[in-house]
This record gives sequence, C-alpha cells and structure tokens, in this order.
Amino acid sequence: MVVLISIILLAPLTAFAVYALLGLANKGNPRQDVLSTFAMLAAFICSILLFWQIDPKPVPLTIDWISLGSITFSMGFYLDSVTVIMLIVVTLVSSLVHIFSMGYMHGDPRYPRFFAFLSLFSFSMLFLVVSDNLLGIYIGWELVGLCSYLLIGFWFEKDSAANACKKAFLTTRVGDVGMFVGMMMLFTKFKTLSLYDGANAGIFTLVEGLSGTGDMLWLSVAGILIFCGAVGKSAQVPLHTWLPDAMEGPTPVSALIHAATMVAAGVYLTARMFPILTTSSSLVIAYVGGITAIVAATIAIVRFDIKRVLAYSTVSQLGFMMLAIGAGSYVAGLFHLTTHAFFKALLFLGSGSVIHAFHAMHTHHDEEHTDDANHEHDDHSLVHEHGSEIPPDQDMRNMGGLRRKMPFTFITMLIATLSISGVPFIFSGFWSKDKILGGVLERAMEWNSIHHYILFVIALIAAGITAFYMFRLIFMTFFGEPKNQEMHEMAHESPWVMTVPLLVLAFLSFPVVNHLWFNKDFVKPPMQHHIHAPEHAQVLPDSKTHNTEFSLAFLGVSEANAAEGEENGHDSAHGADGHHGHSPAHTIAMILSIIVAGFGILLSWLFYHKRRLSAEAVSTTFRPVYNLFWNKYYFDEFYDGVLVALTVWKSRLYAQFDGSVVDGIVNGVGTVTRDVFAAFTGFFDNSVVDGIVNRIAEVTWTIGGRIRRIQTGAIQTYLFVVIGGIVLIILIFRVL
Amino acid sequence: MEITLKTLIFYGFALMTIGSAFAVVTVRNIVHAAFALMVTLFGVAGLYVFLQADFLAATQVIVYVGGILVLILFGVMMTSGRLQMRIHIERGQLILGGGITLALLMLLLTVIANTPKWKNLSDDGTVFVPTTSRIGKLILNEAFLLPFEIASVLLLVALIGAALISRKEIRD
Amino acid sequence: MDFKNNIESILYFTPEILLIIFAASVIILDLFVKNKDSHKVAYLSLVGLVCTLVATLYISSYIADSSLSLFWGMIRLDKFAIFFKILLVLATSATILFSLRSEEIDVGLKGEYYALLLAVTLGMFLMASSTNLLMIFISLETVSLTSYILAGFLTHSPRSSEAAFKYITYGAVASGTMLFGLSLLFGMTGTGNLAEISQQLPEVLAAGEITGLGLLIAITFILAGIGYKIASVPFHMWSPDVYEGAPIPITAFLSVASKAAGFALFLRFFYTGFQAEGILQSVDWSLLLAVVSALTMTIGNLAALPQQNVKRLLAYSSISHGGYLLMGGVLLTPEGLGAILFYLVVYLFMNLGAFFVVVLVANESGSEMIESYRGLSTRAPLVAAAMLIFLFSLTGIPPFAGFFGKWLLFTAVIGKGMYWLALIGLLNSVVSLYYYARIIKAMYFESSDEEESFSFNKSTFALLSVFVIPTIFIGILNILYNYSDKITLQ
Amino acid sequence: MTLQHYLVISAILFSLGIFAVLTRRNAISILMGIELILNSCNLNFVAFSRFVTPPENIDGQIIAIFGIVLAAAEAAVFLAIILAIYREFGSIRPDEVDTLKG
Amino acid sequence: MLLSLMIFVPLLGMVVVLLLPRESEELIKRVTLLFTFIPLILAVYLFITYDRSTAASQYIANITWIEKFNINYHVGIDGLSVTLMLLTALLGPICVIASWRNIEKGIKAYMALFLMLETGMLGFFAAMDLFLFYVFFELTLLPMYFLIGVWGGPRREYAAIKFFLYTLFGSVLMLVAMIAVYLASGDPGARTFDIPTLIALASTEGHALNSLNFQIWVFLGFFIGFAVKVPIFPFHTWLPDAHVEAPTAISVILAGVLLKMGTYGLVRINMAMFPLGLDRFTNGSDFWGYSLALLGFINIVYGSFCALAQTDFKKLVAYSSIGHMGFVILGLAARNDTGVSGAILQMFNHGVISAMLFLLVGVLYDRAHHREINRFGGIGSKMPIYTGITTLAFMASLGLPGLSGFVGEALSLLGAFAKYKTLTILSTIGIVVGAAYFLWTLQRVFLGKLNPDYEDIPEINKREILTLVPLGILTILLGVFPHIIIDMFSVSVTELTNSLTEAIGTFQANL
Repeated sequence: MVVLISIILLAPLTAFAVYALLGLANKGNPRQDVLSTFAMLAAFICSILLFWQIDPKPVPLTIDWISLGSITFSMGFYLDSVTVIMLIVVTLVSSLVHIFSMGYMHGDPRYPRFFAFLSLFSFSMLFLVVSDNLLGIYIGWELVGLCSYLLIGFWFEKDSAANACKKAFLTTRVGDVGMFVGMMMLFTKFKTLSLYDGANAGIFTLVEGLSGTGDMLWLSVAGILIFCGAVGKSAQVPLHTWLPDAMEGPTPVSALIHAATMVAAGVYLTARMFPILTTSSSLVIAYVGGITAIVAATIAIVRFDIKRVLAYSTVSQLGFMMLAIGAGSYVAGLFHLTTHAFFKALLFLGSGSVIHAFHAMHTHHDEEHTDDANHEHDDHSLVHEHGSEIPPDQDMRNMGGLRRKMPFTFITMLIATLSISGVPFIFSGFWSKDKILGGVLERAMEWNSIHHYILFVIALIAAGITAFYMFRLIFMTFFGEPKNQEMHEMAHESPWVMTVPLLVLAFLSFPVVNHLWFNKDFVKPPMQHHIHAPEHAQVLPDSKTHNTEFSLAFLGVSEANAAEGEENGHDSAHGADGHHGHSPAHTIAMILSIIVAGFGILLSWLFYHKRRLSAEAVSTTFRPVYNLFWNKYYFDEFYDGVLVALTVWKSRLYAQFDGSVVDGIVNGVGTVTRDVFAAFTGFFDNSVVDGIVNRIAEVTWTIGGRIRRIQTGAIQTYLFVVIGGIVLIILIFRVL
Repeated sequence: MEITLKTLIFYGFALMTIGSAFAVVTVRNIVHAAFALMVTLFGVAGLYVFLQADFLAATQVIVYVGGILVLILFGVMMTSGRLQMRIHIERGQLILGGGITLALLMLLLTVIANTPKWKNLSDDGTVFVPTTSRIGKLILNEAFLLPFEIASVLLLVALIGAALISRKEIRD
Repeated sequence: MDFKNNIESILYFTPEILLIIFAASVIILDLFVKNKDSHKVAYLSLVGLVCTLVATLYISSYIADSSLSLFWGMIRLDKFAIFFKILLVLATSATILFSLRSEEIDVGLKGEYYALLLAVTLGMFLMASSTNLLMIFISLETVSLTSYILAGFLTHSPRSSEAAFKYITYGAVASGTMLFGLSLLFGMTGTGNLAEISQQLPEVLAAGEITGLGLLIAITFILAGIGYKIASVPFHMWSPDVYEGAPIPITAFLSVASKAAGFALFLRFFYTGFQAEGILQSVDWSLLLAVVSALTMTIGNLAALPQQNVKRLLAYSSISHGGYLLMGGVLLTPEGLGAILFYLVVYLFMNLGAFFVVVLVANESGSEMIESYRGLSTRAPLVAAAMLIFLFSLTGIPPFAGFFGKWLLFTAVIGKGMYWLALIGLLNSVVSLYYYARIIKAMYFESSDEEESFSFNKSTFALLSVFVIPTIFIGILNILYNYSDKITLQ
Repeated sequence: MTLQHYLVISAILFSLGIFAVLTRRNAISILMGIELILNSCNLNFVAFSRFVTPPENIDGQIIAIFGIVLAAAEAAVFLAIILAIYREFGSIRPDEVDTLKG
Repeated sequence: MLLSLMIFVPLLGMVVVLLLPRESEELIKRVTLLFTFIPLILAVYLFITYDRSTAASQYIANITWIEKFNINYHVGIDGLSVTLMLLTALLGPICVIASWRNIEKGIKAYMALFLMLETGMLGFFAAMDLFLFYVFFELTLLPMYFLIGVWGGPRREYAAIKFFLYTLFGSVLMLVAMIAVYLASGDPGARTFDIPTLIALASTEGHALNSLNFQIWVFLGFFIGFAVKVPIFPFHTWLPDAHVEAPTAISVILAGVLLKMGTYGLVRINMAMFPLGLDRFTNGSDFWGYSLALLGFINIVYGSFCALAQTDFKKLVAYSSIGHMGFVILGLAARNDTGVSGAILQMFNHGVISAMLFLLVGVLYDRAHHREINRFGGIGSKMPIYTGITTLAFMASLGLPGLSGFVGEALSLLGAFAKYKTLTILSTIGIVVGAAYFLWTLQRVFLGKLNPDYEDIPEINKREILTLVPLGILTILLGVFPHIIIDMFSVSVTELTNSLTEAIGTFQANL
C-alpha cells in the first residue's frame, strides 16, 4: 500500500524532476512526453491496484513533519474509498490528457516543458487527494494552483495568457487566504491540523467536543472560511471569473485542470471537510453552489467561444456539486464530480480536437493576438468575448457542419453532451445530476425548508439551461452548413493519439462506474449528519446550539458511526444520500429533470438547428437580460469598479475614465496600487519617514549653520559669549 | 567711621583709580586712554600702600608704570598713525557690553555685600610691618620658590616669543 | 599636611628640570647649527623628552602608590600627575615628529620653536600637578603664553598672526577672569592650597560665612579659565579660529596636549576641591557641568557639520570631544575619572593620528580642504586607511579604541542615572559620524582629478603606525583598563 | 576702609576692564582693559591678604607680585602680536581681523 | 575553539588578502573563496554534531577579556545561533562567487571587507557576552558602509551614509540600554555582561533587573536598535536605498544575514532577557500590549503594498523583504512555540530566498544594465533557465507550500493567530499582495511578447547557476523537510517560551 501510493506520487514527480534537472543543465529532454505519459500510466495502474487493497477501516499513514515543543504537525495519507476513486479519476484523466497532448501539442517549441508541467500538476493533485491533514491539502492545493498558473500561461507570449494566468493564481489565492485563516482557526482550537485520528485525535474527532457549546458559530465561520478556498479553486461565485479566462491555456490543460481535476478539488475539499460543516455553513455552501450553477449557466447561453461555453459549463456544474454537498448530499456531489470529470474532459478534449482541426499548425498563439496587443495598459481581461476578440479557431460562429469532417470527435462529444445534459438512463450525467436534484429536494421535503426548495428550483432551471447551451454548442459546431469555408477546408480529423482518449472518455461517460458510489460496502455511509430541524436551519441555529442537540458523525472514522451507517443508522430517514434507494423525492426529481433536460434540448434544436426560433430576435426582445448574460453579470466590471472607486479621488488622472479602459481584477488592483500606493509610499516614505529624518537632519544642519554664524571671526563677539555665558550660568543656576 | 585725613586720602585714591579707569574705557583717544591708565595704576599703587603692601606698591609703580605702560605707548606709536588714535566704538556693542558689564558688576556687588566673612573687617589698629624681607624669604627660600622659578621661565618664554614674533617683522 | 620642602623636592622635580635644561640646550645648540635644514635641534628636544619620560617613569616607580606634596604644597606628585606627564611627553614627542615632517615650520626659527615646545610641556606638567592657586595660575599662564606664540609662529601667514591675536585676547580675558575667581576663592578660605580650600569651604559654607552665590561666581570665573583650556562651551569660541590659523602640528598639540592639561587641572581642581558634601549641595555642580558638557558636544558637533576645512572640522570635533570628556567628570566619581583618563589616552592617539594625516595631505596637496582628500584611497591607500581608522575611532565605532573610551564614559554617566546626558552624548556621536563620513566619502567614494599617487617614505608609515596600532588595540587589549583604574587623586 | 571698600573698588575695576575688552574696537585698548582686570585681581589678593588671612601671612601679596609679573609678560607678548597683526592687516581693530570664521 | 576558529578564519583571510599584491586578482578571489569556504565546512560540521536535544549552549569558549568590567570573550551556540551561522556561512562563498566578475575596481579591498563582514556576522551570532555582541554588531557596520559606498550604484554615497546613520542611531540607543543592564546587574565588581547570566538574573525575583519599569525601558532601547536593523516600520527607509545601490553580493548579505541580525537580537536579547518588557508589548490587553504585533502587521502590509508599487526590480525585492520580516515580527510577538519557531524558520528561509532573489536581480542587471520592470518583457522565451529559477524563487518567496517560504510564514501566522486574531487575519492580506506583486513582476519581465531590445540577451551562465543552485535546493528541501532546520532550534525555542511564560507568570503572581 505504501509502495503503491509512493509510486503514484513519485512517478509524476520524478518525471518533472528529470525535466527540471536536465533543464538546469541546459539540455532539453526530447522524450519528456513519453516519460511523463508512462509515469502517469504507472500511477494509474497503481491506483487500480490500490483499489483492490483498500482498507475498509482506513487509518492515516503519518509521519511527524514538524515538531515544535508540544505541537506536532504530521504529514500523511489517508486512503479510503473516496480517495481511491479520486486517485483513479485523476490518474486516468491525466493519462488520457497526456496522450491527447502528444498530438495536440506536437510541434510546440516548449513541448517537453508542457509534459513536465502536467506531471508536476498530477503529482500535486494526487498529493492533495491523499493528504490526511489540512496542511498537506493546503500544500497540494497551492501546488496545483501553481501548475494551473504555469499551464494557463504556457503560451506566455500572448498577453491575454499572461494576464489570465496571473488572474487565476491571484483570484484563487484570495480564496486560499480565507482557507488559511480557517485553518488557523481550527488549529488554534484543536492544536492540530490532522483530520483523522492517528497517534492523536484528529479534527473530526475533536470537533465532537464542540457539539452543543457556544463555539458553534466559531465553527461555522471556520467552515465557511475553509470553503472560501474551494470557492476560489472551484470557481464559485463570486471568485469564478478566473476560470473562463483560464481558457487561454492549451486545451488539454483546460480539460485536465480546469474541468476534471483541479477545479473539482474544491468540491473534494468541501466534501472532505463535511464533518465540520454546521447547518449554517452548509446552507451558505449550498447557496453559493446554487447561485453559481444558475449564473454560469445563463452566461454560457450567449457565449460564442467554444472553450468559454465549456468553461462556464464547468463553473455551473461545479456549482451543482457544491450545492449537493451544501445540501448534505455528500455522495451525490462526489459522484457528479467523477462523472463530470470524464464527460467534461471529453468535451474539452473534443473542443481541442476541433480547434486543432481548425488550426493544425499550432501557431495560433503567436498570430491572432498580435493585432491589438496593447502594451500601454495591461487591458485584456475584459473584452475577450467581444467579436473579433475570440480566436477565430474557437469561435463557434465560424464552425458548423463538422460532423462529417470529424466523425470521432463528433460522436464522442455528442455522448458527452448527452451525458451532461442529463439524458436519461444510459448516460452517467443523468444519474449524478439526478442524485443531486433528488438530494436537495429530499432535504427540502424532509425539513420543509424553503431554502432548499428554492435551491431545488434553481438547480432544476440550471439543469435545463445546461441542456440548452450544450446542444447549442453541438448544433453550432457540428450541424448546419460551414460558416467559414476556408477554415472548413482546412479542418480534418485529429490523429489517433487524440481520438483514442476521446473514445476512452466517451466510454466512461456511460454509467460504467456508478455502482461504486452506491456500494455501501465500498463507499462508507457518508455523514450521519444530524442536521437540525428546519427552523433551526433557517435562522442561523448556531446561536442556539447550546441547547440543541448537535452531533456529527464521520465518514469511516468513528466505528460507532460506521456501524450505525451499515445498519442504515439510527436515523435513516435523515440519511441524506441516494444509496438508501429512491425515495419519493428522488422520483420527483428524476421526472422533473428529464422534463427540463428535454425542454432544453428541444429549445436548442428549435433555435440552432431548425432555426424555428431566432436567437437574435429573442436577444433583442430581452435586451437587458441578454446584456446581463453577455456581460457575465458584470462581475469583472464590478471588481474593476470597486477598485476604481478607490481611485476616484485621483480623478485628474482618470478624467477620461471609461469602464472598458480599466483592467481586470488583478490589473485593477495593480493599477490602483501602482498609482495610489506609489503616490502614498512616495509620500509616506519620502515625506513622512524620510521627511522627518531629513527634517531633523536639516534642522541639525541649520543649527550648525547658525552656530557657524555666531563664529563671526571678530574676537569681541567671542568675548561677549564668554562674559555673557558666565553671567548666564550664574543667573540660571541661581534661579535653579 | 569718622572722617580722618587717612580716609579722605583713601577716598581720594579710590576716586582717582575708579575715575581714571572709567576714563580709560571711555575716552576716544588712545593716547589719552594710556595716560588715564597710568593714573589708574598709580591709584592702585596707592591703595596697596593703604593695605600695608609697601613692596607691592613699589613694584606696581615700577613694573606697570615704568614697564607696561611704556610698552603700551610704544605700541600705540608703532601701530597708530594720527588718524588711528581714535578708538572705534559702536553703539550697539556699547549698550550690550554695558549691560553685561553692569549685570556682572551687580552680581559681584551682591556677593561682596552679602558675604558675612567679608563684612565689617576694618584695618584699624594694626601695626605696619615692612614686608620686603618677608617676601624675599618666602620667594627665595620657602613656599614660593617654585612659582618664582617658573615665573622666570615664563618671562624667558615671553622674551623669546616677543622677540620671535617681532623678528618676523624685522625680516620683512 | 606633609609637605616636602624645597631641597627635598628637587629630586622629584627632575623631569621638569630636565625639560628646562633641554629647552635651554636647544636654544644654545641652535646657535651652532649652521645647516638650516638640519634636524639636530628637533632630535635634541626628542632626546630631552625621552630623558624626561625616563625620569618620570623612574620617579613613578620610586614613589609607587604613595603621593608626595612638593615645594611646600605647591605641587603634588601622584599617579595622576605622572599619568598626565607621560601622556604629555608622548603628545609633545608626536608634535615634534609632526613638525619634522611638516613643511610649514620656518627653518630659520627651529631652535625657538622646539624650545617653546619644551617650555609649554613644562607648563603642562605643572598644570597637571599644581595644588596651589598661584601655581595653577602660573602654570596655566606659562602654557597659554607659549601657546600664543606657537600659534602665531608662522611667518608670512596672516592667518597665523590672526590666530595668535585672537588666542591671546581671548586667553588673557579668560585667565584674567579666572584670576579674579581665584582671588575670590582665596578670600573665602584665606588660603591658596587646594587641600586646605577643600577643608575650609564646607566649613565656611556650613557656618554661613559665604553664600552659595559667591561660591558660584568664584567657580564660574575659574571655570572660564579652565574651560577655555579645554574649549568647553561657552569658552570654546577661540579654538576653531586658532586651530585653523595655527601650524598643523601646533593645532594637533593644542587639541590634544593642551586639552589634556586642561583636563588635568579641571579634574584636580574639582576632584580635590569639591568632593565634600556641603559644597555639592550649595549649587548643583553636577547639573552645571552636565549642561556645559551637553552643550559642548552638541555645539561642537553641529558646527562641525558644514565645515569644509579639515583642520577646522577637526577643531570642532575636538570641541565635541571635550564635551564627551567632560561628561565623565560631571559626577566627580572614580569611574568617571578612570573613564576620562582612558579616553584621553585614546583621544591622544586617534586625534594626533588624524592631524598627522592632515599634515601629510597638506604637504602633498598644499591644502587642508576636504576636496584635497578626494581619491586618497587610491593615491595613498595606507594613509587613507589610517585616516579611516582614526575617524571611526573618533566616531566611537567598535572595535576601535574610541568606542571603548566612550563606552567607559557613558557607563560612568549612566551609572549615576544621568540617562539624558548619555543619550545626548550618543546621539551626538551619530551626528559626528555625518561629518567624519564626509572626509571618508571624499577619500573613498570620490576620485581625484589628479591620478599620481602620493609618495611617503617608510618613516612616515612607521610614525603613522605608532598611532594606528594603539587606536586599534587599546580598547581590545586588556592592559590600560586596569592601569587607569589605579590612578586616583589624593 | 573696610575690606568691602577695596572689594567694591576692585569689582568696579574688573567690570570696567571687562567693559573695555568688550566694547573698545582697538587692540591696545583691549590690552588696557586686560590690565585693569589684572589689577583688580591683584587688589583683591592684597586686600584679602590684609583682612582675611592672619597678619603674618602675606601669601596674597606674593600672589599679587606674581600677577604683576605675569601681566608684564603677557603685555609684552600681546604687543608683539599686535605689531604682527598691524603688519599683516594694516589695522589693529579687532573687528577687522576676521578672516578666520565660521 | 571550533567556534572561534570559524569566526576568525575570515579575519585571517582578510589579513592574507591584504598581504597579496593588488594585481593578482584571480588569486585574491580564490583565497577569499577558500577563506569563506572554511567557515562553511565548519558550519556543516556544527550542523552535524550539534546536539539537538538540549537548549544549553554548546561549543562554548569563555575567556576573560576585560577583567575590570567582567567582560568575557564568551561564544557559544544554541539552536538559534547555529541556524543563523549556518546561513551566514552558506551565503559567504555564494557571495564571493557572485562577485567574481562584476566587481571591477578594488577587488582586493572588496574581498578584504567582505571577509571582515563575515567575521562580524558570525561573531555576532555566536556571542554570548553582551559587550562582545555589541562589538560584533557594530563590526558589521563598517565593511557594509564601504561595500555599499564604494562599490554601489549611482546614489551609493547617500545610501551608504543613510544606512550607517540609521543603524548607528539604533545602536547607540542599544548601547544605553546595554550599559543600563550592565549597571543594574549587580553591585560594582559583580556586574556582568554574560548573556546567560543576565537572562537568569532578569527572571530572578527581587533582582534589580526583574523590574517591570526597568525592563520596559531597556526593552525599548534594544528594540529600537534591532528595529532599525530588521527593519521595522518606520525605521525601514534605509533599506530600499541601501539595496538599490548595493552591489548584488552585498544585497544578498544585507537581506540574507544583516536583517536577521535584528530579529536574532530581538529573540536573543529582547525576548529572552526582558520577559516583563516583552510582556508589556505583547500581552494583548491594551494598545501597547498589541504594539509589537501591530508593527509586524504594518511591516507585512506596508512592505507588500510598497513592493506592489515599485517599478525597480531590486526595490521591489527590497520592499518584499520588509514585508517578510513582518512575518518574523508577528511570529515573535506570538511568543509561543509555533510562532517563535515559525519566525526563526522564516529568518533562515528568508535569508535563503531573498539571497536568491537578489542574485537573480543581479543576473538580469548585469545583462540589461537597468532594473526597470516595465522596460523588460517576454524574456522568458530567451532565458528559460533563468525564468525557471526566478519562478522558483518567486514562488518560494510568495509562500507557495512545498517551498521553504511557506512553512515559516505559515507557522508564524498560526502562532500569531492564537494570540492576535484580527491582526493575523489582516496580515494575510500580505499573502495575497505578495502573490500579486511577484506574479505581476513575473508577467511584466518574463511573460508577454519579447521586448526587441532583449533579442540577444544571453542565458544565465554556469557561474551564476552555481550560486543559485544550492539556494534553490535548500528552498525545496526545506519546503519539504523543514524539520531539518526546525529540529536544530525547537528545543531552544521551547526552553525560551517556557521560561518566558514562567517569568511572566511569577512576576504577575507577585503583583
């Protein structure tokens, strides 16, 4: 087990280290692609092997990492079924992306580096997944952020890529800081960051001690802060803006990092932290997830950039997962995570294939962006979506009719689309989405909670919209007549290294692994999360918890709870997840979800295939709504605006201020800081601190000059000083 | 204190000393000042006599009047043309100097008036004893031999120095 | 009091007598030396100083730890006096060596020059050992008069004459004032002997026969004379002008030897005369001295800031060092005394060393301005390095001796709770860095228009090292600390 | 003719001397002022010797004698320097001898 | 003996260098390298043989120096000092190599001064006698002044004198405090400068040193002395100037070691010796009780924002140093195991990382002859290795987990959070801003389209890589295995925090 996990982690790390060492010696590694891919495949195989060895009652494998007096920080792995499933998902998708990239990235001047970064990413992601403690998770967490940064900015000559990678890193880091503060809160309370019981009790055990005490509010805050990390990483509202921009990276990166794995890490983290989530923090998470789902879905409707449609789709789907966890459907969330990982990776790779087809030369990153690259102000983040700003090879308006040219791509993408749209029964996406909707509705009914009813409705609408925009994508890309003949001529099916991964993923978009999640012997019963009665849930129960029974049980940690779980718990009516079988809520949810999905597909068909309805007409009719969607709810503008408001006092500089002149969030911060703070530091350091010092020096110097002036050179002046001095001394000391 | 001839003479000397000293510091002609200084020096010599310091009075006359004053007059003649006989003074400097001097004087007078040790000490009734031989003994044989010898070195130094600095002039 | 009479005292007076003899011999030898460039007289005076030093050391070992009152109590021979005598001989020897190298000193008047140097040393010897008001005054005047002449020694230099003129005018007024103060003190106690005065004063004060004001006036007047020797505020104003105008060796001499002798006088006067309880209560002498000390270092330092002439800059710097030294004396504690003595030794080496560099640079470049130090680090690296060490030592930066000296002084002050004075002193040393650094900047950070390097012979470097080595090692090595501790006043 | 008489005379002489030194813009006048100061000191010593110390103790007088000697020596050097100044600056006004300053 | 050898070998090297002829520059460099290598070897030996299980100081040499004042040449190392001596010894040879080519004039004097500097630094960290401590503290001042003033940039004179004056100002206040402590340590004759003795006395009930009022004042005296060195706001303005003007290797030493002298002093003197004074400024009960943490917070936020506003690459790194030292202060203010350990680890790590950063800036400056961030652009495609190493250094500096910068920062914050909730949370702004300025710099310098001016910019050469690789390895190694360093000092820190708690507790119990 230790050997396997070591291989899983070290194989990709070694691949990266080889690259780094050779690079340092200024020798490129021509076969980095093979090395990385094999490393990844090895990790995948080991993950599969690990799958069979999984201990039903896992114990963390830990070592003491840092010992400080009474406090020890340990590092270790915790391998339970969820972990292993994640490992398999990550290694599998990663392997496929590696293979795909061998075709997609072929001919890139930094081809080896790409694979090295992918390896580093894989290592970080795997480390995150297996860590048994918050510190380890945080380490992996930041490392995947780094890799995301490096890979988004892989074509860093493009200013938009350079901006996007920075924006991605910084935006997620805002969330990470929240997570870190949350960690500090937990650490201060529990003196440990281990989650599970090892040599000492972990947080999940210790948190029981808080039950019923006044610390519940505190725990809620800590939970929400930890969740902040997930908000950043999983691109939840309001920190979602980086993900669409992150599409500046190579498409395989988008598939691996920004669809399947890293962004899902937030969901994974939230799920992992489930035992410490209180009712109110859960509700916050649920709302954030729900809002994200609907907001991103609506934005996706009006995008034309194929990758951005997928990006917003990803955001939306991540919202679903968060909603599930927030609503207590822990397993549903994770289940959707896995299914989504496959079909969304497939969609991205498919789109990559399309883009590749349109642009076999792989030089687009050098060409399209030269025209309006603007060095004066680092202003790119805002206007990507406007017409010509979309790279032509990604603009769906240039596509159409590709299904004949690229049959493999078409079919695989169609499968994925059917899956994500929730087409019933034979596609995995249907099942996972249904679990979520069902879970939320169940919670709502069970608690009679208005919040959860609202969330259910939101989720349902979002699901419908998902079906709509996904089919819009399919119709615009693969059906109809080619819009751009020239480009259409160039298009061709991708080489086998690219299509094989597509096929594998397409296979996985069918419900082939679903049963894993519903095997009670394998996936331990999730939280016996005794969430309160709804009235408490609605009115911030933490303030009242001291007189409310509140208990937490844990996934595979507490034997008692595990046992209870196997017997379906002492409170099976509250069992939050689908493995209890279909309750009425689930049935209702399933029916409704089929209806909305069908409706969405139908609308899409009418709009974009049959042209019975005119998208233009609708958008004109609902101009304000359209604008809202088109401008992505003005989130970027909002960030810019807030920051700009800070600079209003410097209006002279910004006399010609105009919303579109201002940067994206990071550049906004940068600009504001540069101007305001440069002025301030200039003022403060030079005028106040140095100023005081200089003033003192000046005064000293002046006094020196004055004293010099007394030294007139005339001896009688000196004598005056002598005699006057004597008189003064006598007078002063007589007075004293 | 009854007014006797002795006191009259004393006050005469006192007035002469102070008056001429006042002239020294006020007259605008340097030669006049030099002569006023002579009177002051004589006056002080007179006071020495009243203090029964006979040898000292003689020394005062000889050294000061005979030596220093002549030196000063030579100095005046060598450095001052007719036009430079007038001593420059400036009003501001005068006022400031006068002020400081007055303050100093007031302080000194306060001390003199308020020091019990110095009060009511009169010289009536003591017998005059010539001091010269005692001075000679003290200087040459007793406590003051060392100062005497050092003073001789000092005078030698002054001699050499004055000559040296003057020689500069001669060689020019 | 156990006074030695004149005959008994002669033997103990040998060093001074040797000085007189050699001073006379120098003048006589000068008559026979035909070659004007010959340095014979200088060497003879050096021999004289060496003899004096040997005699002093011999007497020192002879009297051991006891102390003698010579010539009916006129002077006192104790460790304190011997310490200063050694110090002064060293300073004078250094001055003579500087003079040998300086091109300022008129070749025609060497005999007088060296004789005067020996005479002034004699005066300083006496200043360090006088215990009688008359002796104090005579020794002070001997030193002063000789100094006036030496300051005005340069032929064809109006600046030198001006220096002498200012010096003598100032000195005469100051010493006149002092004499008046001495006369008041004499009137209050009826005696000229310091030891008796120190007995009498508390008694008459306690008996109410004299007032605090009277004592204050007397002491302040006397302070004018002493203060002008050590150049303390407000009696310091002569020194920048005189230092600037006088020949550099004399400036060095005045700034070190004259100041040291002044401190000897100051210490003996205050330590023996003003230790008694009653006096300290009449007027807050410590506060008075502390204020004077603080003002002295502050004004000296501040006025040094804008100076362009290195000699003048060092003049102000030596004023401020007078302030530091005075700091040790404000509380009249034994620690303070030890600190002052230690610092004087350190100061001797570092300040003389700095002036020696000024001599060397003035010889080569003909200027005393800071500009002429530009690029010294390349033109004469060793000299520049030596100057650097002196300046850092003057600033008080470890590991150079100046730091250890200052440290002792501050310890003495803080030991009695005068934190404010220590703080002023320390802040002053920060200020002082600023102007010392200007010289360093010129030497090291700027380059000269002229590239050719200065040529100095080996003996110059040997002499330089005589100052550099102690400046580096006095503080680090544990030698002088114990010695300076044993020097007490009786 | 008490001690205080002499002391007052002496104090006045001293003050006048100081006054001369401070205000007279002539080097020789300054010298005269100095002589006044020294005289006042001598007078003090002699007076104290007469009144304060025991009659047989004439230390004060002897100090005064030395004072006179020193005054003479000082005057000699002073005048020599005045001559030098006169030669270099063509003036003996102290305010005109001010090249060294600052 | 071993310790003394380590301290004075560079000084011996200085003498040797001075004796070499000025013309044989290669020889001089090699000799210097040799003499900086010996301390490194010794430091490694110390690192291996140091007994980590005890807080007592080891390798003690105690020789009477100035008997009269009971001053001893007392050197010894505990966990804290050995850590920083290791850092110093490590940076020594690296700086010599970094100076190999780009010191054009006066290489002899440069190397001699550098060796003197190293002696000062090593001695400072080893000194166990307050007087010796101060002497070594000041001893670093002189060479630094010249190294900046002679070999620096265009405004070097200004920067040098500013550095000197600021530091001297601080150190004179320290001197006053030091003398006060000495005088209060006992009756005449029984006074001492011995740091362990003084620490013991300061916690002894009824001793003059164990007075709250006294401790507050001497604490302040020492604190200002060290604060200038750290530098703590508002004494920081010398730092950017000094860094901008100093030659690369000197910036490395300045940021790498000299700043640590301030924080080391805070731990060694202010924390250990004046528990009551420390308590006054860190008890968290009123404004003064927050003041130390507040200063840490200001340093973090102010330094970070200032860095964000810079356009000069080196100045940016300099301000980032200010920010990072803020974490040290914050960790120390927490005065618990976690915080103090974090602070010390951060000292070491910041030494390594900032050394890297300054070396990297130097590499770029040597090629472009300017440091204006906005005038670069896209050079990542021309200098991939350089870009890679820079990214590593930046990531380490912005506290990326897995690299060394993170651990110290995180521990400091964790420690501080236990005591100062709000301030610590606010301080995390520094983490975000830290990422912002580094990434923005990365973008402006390396990403985007290549500035045509740098079409031919040469890649980083072997010598430069040689200076960076050991530091890079350490950065990664200590990010993954921080206990290598932490184990060195954790016992000492525990001892320190325990005795602090005890001393404060005893004092308060007696109130």
